Amino acid sequence: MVSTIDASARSKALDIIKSSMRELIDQIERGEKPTLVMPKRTLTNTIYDYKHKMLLLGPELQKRSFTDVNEAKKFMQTLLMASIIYDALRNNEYPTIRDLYYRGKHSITYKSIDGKRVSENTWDEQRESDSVIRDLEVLLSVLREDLLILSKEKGKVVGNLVIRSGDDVIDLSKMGHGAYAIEPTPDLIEFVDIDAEYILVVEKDAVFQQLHRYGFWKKNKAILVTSAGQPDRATRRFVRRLSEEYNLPVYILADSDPYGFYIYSVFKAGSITLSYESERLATPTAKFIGVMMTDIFGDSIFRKIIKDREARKTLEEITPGITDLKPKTPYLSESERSNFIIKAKTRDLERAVELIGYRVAEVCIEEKDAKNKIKKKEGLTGYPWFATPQWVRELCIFFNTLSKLEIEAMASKGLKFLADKYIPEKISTGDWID
Amino acid sequence: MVSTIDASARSKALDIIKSSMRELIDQIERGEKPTLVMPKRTLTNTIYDYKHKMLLLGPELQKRSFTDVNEAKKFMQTLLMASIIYDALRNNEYPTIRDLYYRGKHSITYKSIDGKRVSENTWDEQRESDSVIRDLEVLLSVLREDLLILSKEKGKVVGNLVIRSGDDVIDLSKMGHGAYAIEPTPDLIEFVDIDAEYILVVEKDAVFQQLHRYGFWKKNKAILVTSAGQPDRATRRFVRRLSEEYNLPVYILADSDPYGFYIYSVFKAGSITLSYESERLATPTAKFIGVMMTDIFGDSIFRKIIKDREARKTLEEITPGITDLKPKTPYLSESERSNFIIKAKTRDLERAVELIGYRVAEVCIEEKDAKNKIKKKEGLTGYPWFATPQWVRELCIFFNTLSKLEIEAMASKGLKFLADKYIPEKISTGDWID
Amino acid sequence: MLMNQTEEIYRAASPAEFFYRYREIAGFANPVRAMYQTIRELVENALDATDVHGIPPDVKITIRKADETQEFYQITVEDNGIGIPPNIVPNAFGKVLFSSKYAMRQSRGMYGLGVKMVVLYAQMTTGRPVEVITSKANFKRIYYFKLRIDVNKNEPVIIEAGSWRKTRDWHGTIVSVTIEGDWSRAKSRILEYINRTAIVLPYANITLVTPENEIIHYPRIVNTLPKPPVETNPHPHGIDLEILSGLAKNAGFNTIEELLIKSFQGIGDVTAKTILQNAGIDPSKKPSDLTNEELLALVNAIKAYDKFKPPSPKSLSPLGEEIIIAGLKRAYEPEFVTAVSRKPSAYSGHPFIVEVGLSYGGKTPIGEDKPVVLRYANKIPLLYDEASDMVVEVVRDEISWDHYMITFPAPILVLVHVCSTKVPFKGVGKESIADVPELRREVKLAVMEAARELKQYISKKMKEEEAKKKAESIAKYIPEVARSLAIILADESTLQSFKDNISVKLSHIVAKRTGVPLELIQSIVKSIEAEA
Amino acid sequence: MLMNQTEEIYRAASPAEFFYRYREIAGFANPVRAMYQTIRELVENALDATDVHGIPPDVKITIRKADETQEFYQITVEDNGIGIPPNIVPNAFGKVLFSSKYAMRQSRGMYGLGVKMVVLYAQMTTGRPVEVITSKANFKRIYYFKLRIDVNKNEPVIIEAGSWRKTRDWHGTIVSVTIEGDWSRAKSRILEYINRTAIVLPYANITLVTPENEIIHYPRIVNTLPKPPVETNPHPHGIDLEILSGLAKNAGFNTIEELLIKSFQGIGDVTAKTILQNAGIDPSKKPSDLTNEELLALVNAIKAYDKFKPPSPKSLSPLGEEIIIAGLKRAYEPEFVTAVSRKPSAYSGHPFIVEVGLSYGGKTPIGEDKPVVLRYANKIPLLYDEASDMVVEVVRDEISWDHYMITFPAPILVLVHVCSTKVPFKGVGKESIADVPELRREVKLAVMEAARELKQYISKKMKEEEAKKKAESIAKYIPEVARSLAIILADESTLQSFKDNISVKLSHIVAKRTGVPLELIQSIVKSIEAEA
Repeated sequence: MVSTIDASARSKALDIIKSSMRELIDQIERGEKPTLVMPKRTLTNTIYDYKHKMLLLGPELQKRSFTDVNEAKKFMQTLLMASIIYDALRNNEYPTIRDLYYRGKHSITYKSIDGKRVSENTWDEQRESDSVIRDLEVLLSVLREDLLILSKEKGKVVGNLVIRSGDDVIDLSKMGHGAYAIEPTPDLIEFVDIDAEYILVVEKDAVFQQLHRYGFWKKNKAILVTSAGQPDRATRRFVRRLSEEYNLPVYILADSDPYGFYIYSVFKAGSITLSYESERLATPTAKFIGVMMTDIFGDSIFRKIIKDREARKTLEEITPGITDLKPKTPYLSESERSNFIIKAKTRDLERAVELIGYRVAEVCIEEKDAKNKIKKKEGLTGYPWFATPQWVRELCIFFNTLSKLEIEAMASKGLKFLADKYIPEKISTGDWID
Repeated sequence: MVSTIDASARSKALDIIKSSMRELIDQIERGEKPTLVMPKRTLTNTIYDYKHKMLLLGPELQKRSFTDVNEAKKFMQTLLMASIIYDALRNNEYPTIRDLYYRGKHSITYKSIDGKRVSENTWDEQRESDSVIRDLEVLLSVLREDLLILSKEKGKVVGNLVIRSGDDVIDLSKMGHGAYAIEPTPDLIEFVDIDAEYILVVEKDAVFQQLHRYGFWKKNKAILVTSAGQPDRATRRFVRRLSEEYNLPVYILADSDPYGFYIYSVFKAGSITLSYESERLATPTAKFIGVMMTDIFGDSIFRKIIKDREARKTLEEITPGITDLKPKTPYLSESERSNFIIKAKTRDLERAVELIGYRVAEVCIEEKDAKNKIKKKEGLTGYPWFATPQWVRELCIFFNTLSKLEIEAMASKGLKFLADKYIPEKISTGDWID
Repeated sequence: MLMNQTEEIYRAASPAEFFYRYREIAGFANPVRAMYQTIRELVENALDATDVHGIPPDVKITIRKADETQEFYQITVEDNGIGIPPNIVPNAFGKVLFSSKYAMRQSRGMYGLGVKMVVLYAQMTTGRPVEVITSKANFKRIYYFKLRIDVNKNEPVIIEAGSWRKTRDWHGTIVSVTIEGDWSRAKSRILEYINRTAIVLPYANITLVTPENEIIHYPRIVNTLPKPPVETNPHPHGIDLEILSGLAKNAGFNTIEELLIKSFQGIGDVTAKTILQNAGIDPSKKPSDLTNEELLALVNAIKAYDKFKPPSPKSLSPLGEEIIIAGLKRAYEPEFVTAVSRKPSAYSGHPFIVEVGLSYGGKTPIGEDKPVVLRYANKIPLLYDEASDMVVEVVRDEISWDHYMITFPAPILVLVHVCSTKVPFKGVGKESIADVPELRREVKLAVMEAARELKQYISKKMKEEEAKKKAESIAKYIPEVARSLAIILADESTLQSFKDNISVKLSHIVAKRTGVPLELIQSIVKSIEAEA
Repeated sequence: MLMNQTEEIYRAASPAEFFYRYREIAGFANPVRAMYQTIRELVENALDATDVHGIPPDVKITIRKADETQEFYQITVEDNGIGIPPNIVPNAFGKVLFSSKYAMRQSRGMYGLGVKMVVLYAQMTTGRPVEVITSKANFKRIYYFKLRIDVNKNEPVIIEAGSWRKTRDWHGTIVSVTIEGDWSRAKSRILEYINRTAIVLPYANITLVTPENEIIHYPRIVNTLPKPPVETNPHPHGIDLEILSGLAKNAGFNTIEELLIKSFQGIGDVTAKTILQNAGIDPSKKPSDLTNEELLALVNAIKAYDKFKPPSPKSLSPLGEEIIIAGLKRAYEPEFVTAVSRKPSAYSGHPFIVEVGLSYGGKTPIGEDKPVVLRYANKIPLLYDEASDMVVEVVRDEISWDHYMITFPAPILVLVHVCSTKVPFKGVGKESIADVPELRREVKLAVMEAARELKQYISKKMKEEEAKKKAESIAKYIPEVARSLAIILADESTLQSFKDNISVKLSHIVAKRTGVPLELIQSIVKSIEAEA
């Protein structure tokens, strides 16, 4: 019943675990303290490779010894998790991280030195078991999918693309009004045939449905993907493989707000705290096509701000070239703006500062209240891949207007506008951010 | 580019709107107050049809006159929404309810009697525009999908089933490790060929992935569907159509908690406040296969409770037959229970009372705190389709133990256990609740 | 047993010495408080010398810096009151516990202590004596004194005294003292005190000259005075054993029956006999022959007797509704104002009257979640301990202001005046009124009565608004409805005319149905700019 | 002008009459409060007659219902103090403001008022006179009085008096009054007062007999007494113009220099001359010849002079650390107790001493988020107005208790005793201590000193625990680690032996690395029941 490709993935994973654990046994046999050595998963050991536009783990190592009081429990948990995963692999199972949490959760009962019977759980919350899964990923240098750990999967795709998955060959241009739901282990997919010029990733499922129904991908020779919100791992890996193996440009279409920008960022570079997975999940060539703040407001606000010498100087320090940006005219009229715009919330502000750093906020925010709200974020410098003149302009306009806009608001100008004008025009004129 | 089936749906919808609005014009021409007459969407006008096991709107009508101060705004909103939908249909668009919210949102500015210029929005929140969409559905006797309104769609399906969607024919047994994502307008799907004995609906996407990967549907001749949480309209309509047109039994597999029971309830009968859509979206024959409280605890707790004469009498009043239930032994051991069980929260308790009524809670809860928490729910009588001996037993055990369990906990006994023992055994022995 | 006994030396302190030691009892704890208290004592004496005697008060307060380096201030208060006989002046200013205020009638201040504490505080801080100039209406001369207090003896020491012929028809008193004070910190308190005093005394001319030579003037705006209080006998329910024993020993009545009839309100022959019979005492017995047990029985019999008339309100001097309204009008120029003066009532043998003023709108201060409350006891403003005051509690917690159509924040202020021969204060500070049920009830009824009048006013105003609003709330949607119908049912070419036609017809329908003139509806429809 | 002038009638009230009118000043506002206050006044007099004079107090309080129908209570307080000379007794109990407590030394109560208010309250409510039995140590006879107060004259009225020969070696005073009270509502207050008093007086025998005939007894557990206070001259910084004027006029010194040297602490020849020079006054001038301006200049010169020694603490009587510790031990049987008696300090010319006791664990009451605070001023417990007390503020807000390793809720109590010739109270109620910076500082330092000792105790106790816990926290995971490795690396058949082998080896490694005996680790490993 099980596909042949799964079987070979399984035996590879078993070997990797076994050989890693054998090292521990050797230490114990020699009377040494047993120690797990793995790359450090900390922020300070995360490096952005500007050339490949990629987050990588640095050279620092973490040593986790069983005899270290502060590490003993984590050590136990790591080994417990390794044994559960090993067991699942051997039994032809496909656990989720939630399954693994349950499988490993049990209580250890012992008689304490003060005579009381004490009971303690191996772990109490999934947060703990998830953390040791990540440790095992870096310890073993694999992704969880390589260990046949499945997860909830929201990504969908349609387009002129034929793939082999499991033992089937599937034509993704023949999905009717529906779509193909991507499998949780996209590394096991084989691309058979493709006829496309670019990949359009749409943040929102409902917008994906409309473009699909409208025939957008047929007309534009595009592969249409939706992440249905915050992208999961499989969708990210699928987009990465497809773009890399066929050298296709990837355009991200999301809401015009820091959360939309963040989704773009996840596709492009991944999470700064999970850099080890970004190496394989991120698509460094992904481009943000919209909705841009400049699509809403144009660039007059920004041009006014950088008339101030001090402001210009500060922004130039972050990234040179802000004065050389091409001018932009907005797609929305004044009254459309006033109907569609939503006021930014504190969380939006905080996320924006996280992306671009506090200094841009300081230069561009006019409203006192908003400024006070993010005062504590002082010192944040933003993500390296956002330090570009275009992103500085986008976020500066955001900080200044404290406004955001949903992609649906663009669609409400008419699906024709979105599908036949907005997207194609922006792609053809190169009006996107890299 | 657009499928032929969409085109015909469109022209039908345009006609319906036009003829409804023409009635208003007639009233105005006659100098009468313009009035919309539609079935009342209130709880008191919702009837549960015990024979067909279905929620229906009763005979009461709501009259919405433009000259009624309390209704004037709603009247305006209803007409505004009708005009927007009409416009979208004419322009070959597929709006979402969010789109419609944006399209209709604008301000009405007028000079008030006290001389001030006042500005008011047609609507401020999507709650308002959603409400008039529902009004239009009952006014026009259609579902929103008939008006080509799309929505976010999470449902997936695999199995021995061939369908025609749009202009394509798709074999859902050839999806590899992935799955087919159901379209938002399932009434436009045509079932071409099917070879299955039942439909298994899995609440959680990750469990769906595991069963799919494990080959469950091949082995058991099942159509495997997931709603990925709270089911959306399309998934419900898809399951309903499939079961109805091929007379296939539908089994729902969900968490063992009031939320899981509620998801079952949504599939089976729909929402009591949206009964007008249930007529077409609900699957009255759907059966709850698990995870049952009795799968976890067996039935000894319940048998002990109904030893008390008063308790037995109260429960018999709700539904006769509670003493004739077949005995049940649990699938979990004592220690498995203690590791997997989660303590119920107040929200769970409240939802359980909503489903089965306060009297069951009163009889079965032992913990004082919990009893006090739901005191204010006194008077709730529960949903008619839960008034069965089996459900009384399930919820009684829930109230007594105040415990819940995720389906993942069952899976953590091994995928084999779940796929090869638990589900098949329960289906073959009829160990489900209708 | 270890012992180290020392001999004790005993002596009696004079009242002056005692209060000098415990001056904080009378509010002279520090320069800020003392300055405020000095103004109060002198102003209240000035008022008691005027309005109590039917004279519309003219009071002038002058504060000036009296030393270049030290914080010494000369405070002078001048009134047009009845004046003080020259033979009384030395004791009135120089003997602690000497007073005219022990009579059974409503008056301001604490008896026998006020101005003497000012004199003591002055001589303790600056050493300067008090100066008094006074004359009565029928006197030919004006008298002048400069005096201090001998603390050990509690006797006045006259430093200077004199007199001169009156050249104009003047009567009144001018008192001047020099104390150590702290004007910068006491200023706001003092100004508030004067302001609040002026609110209930619109029949007074009050002038304050500050050390910066600012002149704050509240001119007289009414010419009627509150009825002055009249001295009365005590009510029997206000009695205790000590009072009765004192009367029995010293008052010189022949029989106990006579004593009861002549010493108390509302006891006649019959009542006296009944009470004495209840107490088992022979009515003809000589008062001084009564044993302690008999006196106690008599007190109990009086307390148990429930048929006395309520205490006489003659001893009270309420402000009256006119005066309260005049005061509030001047202070806040309100949109609406009313006042309620309740009938007299009593608690434990003490008569009292509750008066309430209510000011709404105009320059009335904004109450954030409840009305602003101004409290007065016997015409004196209470400025502190607001949180624990029964009156404030009633206004804030017992009145459902929303029933009276008030939505907070609102410009609403409630003035409450309690007058009584014995105002029940909470604590020694005399800044808040205690929770006496009889009083609480009266306050509540008075406030409710005033609030009802306010409600009538607001209610009428609102109904007129509503009718128009109703028509407006339908008419404003006409263009939108017409446009929507046009989009669905008209062609591109006929869209505008279709829409206009529907719009006109709807306007007629709405006018007919709501009974509002068509013009009003059309003017709203015309004003609409629906942004598509 | 409308005029209706009435003549004023003036008279001087006696101090007795004044305080009878304003009895709430002294705490006699209602039967509950009055009953509590009566106990306090009598007990505090009893204590001032004993420990102040080096006599270990034996105090017995008896309360009994004195009437079947009315709420009358006879309260009797007996002490073994120095007694009162018979010629003094009438005034001491029957003349308001007559007192032995005007001397410059620490004592309890408000001078000249306390017991007289009790007598006044008794005669006003029950009419019963006060009864006094007293004798001094060297007397041959015991004297007996029954008396009341003539309120108008402020004079004692002796109703009965007598004496008898002593048959045993007794000295002391027994005071008995009958008042209207409210035992059921006053009881808890009174018991708390006695309990708190006993805590700081472990050298006293205190017995209370309640109306229900319950006997509450605090026996003497220490035999040393606090050093009694000694009367001293006032400190120059405590002066004001009135005091100096009084001395200049009446004290009979020949020169102002002599006056300064003999009337004040710490002024010698040199200092006196310097001050007089600063004030521009001839040292040989006769005091009574000084003008008001000169006196004022002298006061200012004294206040400006900053080289005086601090005020003499001789007039103070602190409890001492031993007594505080003894009292807390008896009350709470604590796990840890300490006390701190600070060195004398001063504010505005008044000497003071701060003492702190700290009780932890045992039966110490639980402080929810801060320690429980017991406040004392001159050995009197302060029971009310806790929220506004500076001492409570310091203990609750200024001390970071977590720095002293206290995690709340915790059984911790802080006792603070302030003694001074003038305790700075907040308000007239004398129930809370005001915020004087010098005092605040001392309280903080004292509490911190005590808290430091507590911290040392807790810290030592904790370290011993930690070492063992550390080893345990590793060993408990050995079986789980061994099992996990076995699952991955062993076959089905060798699983158990593989696991056991790893388990033994890990136990050795852990023992070696943590330096804890192998047996302890193995016992933990053995006790594990890991549920798979």
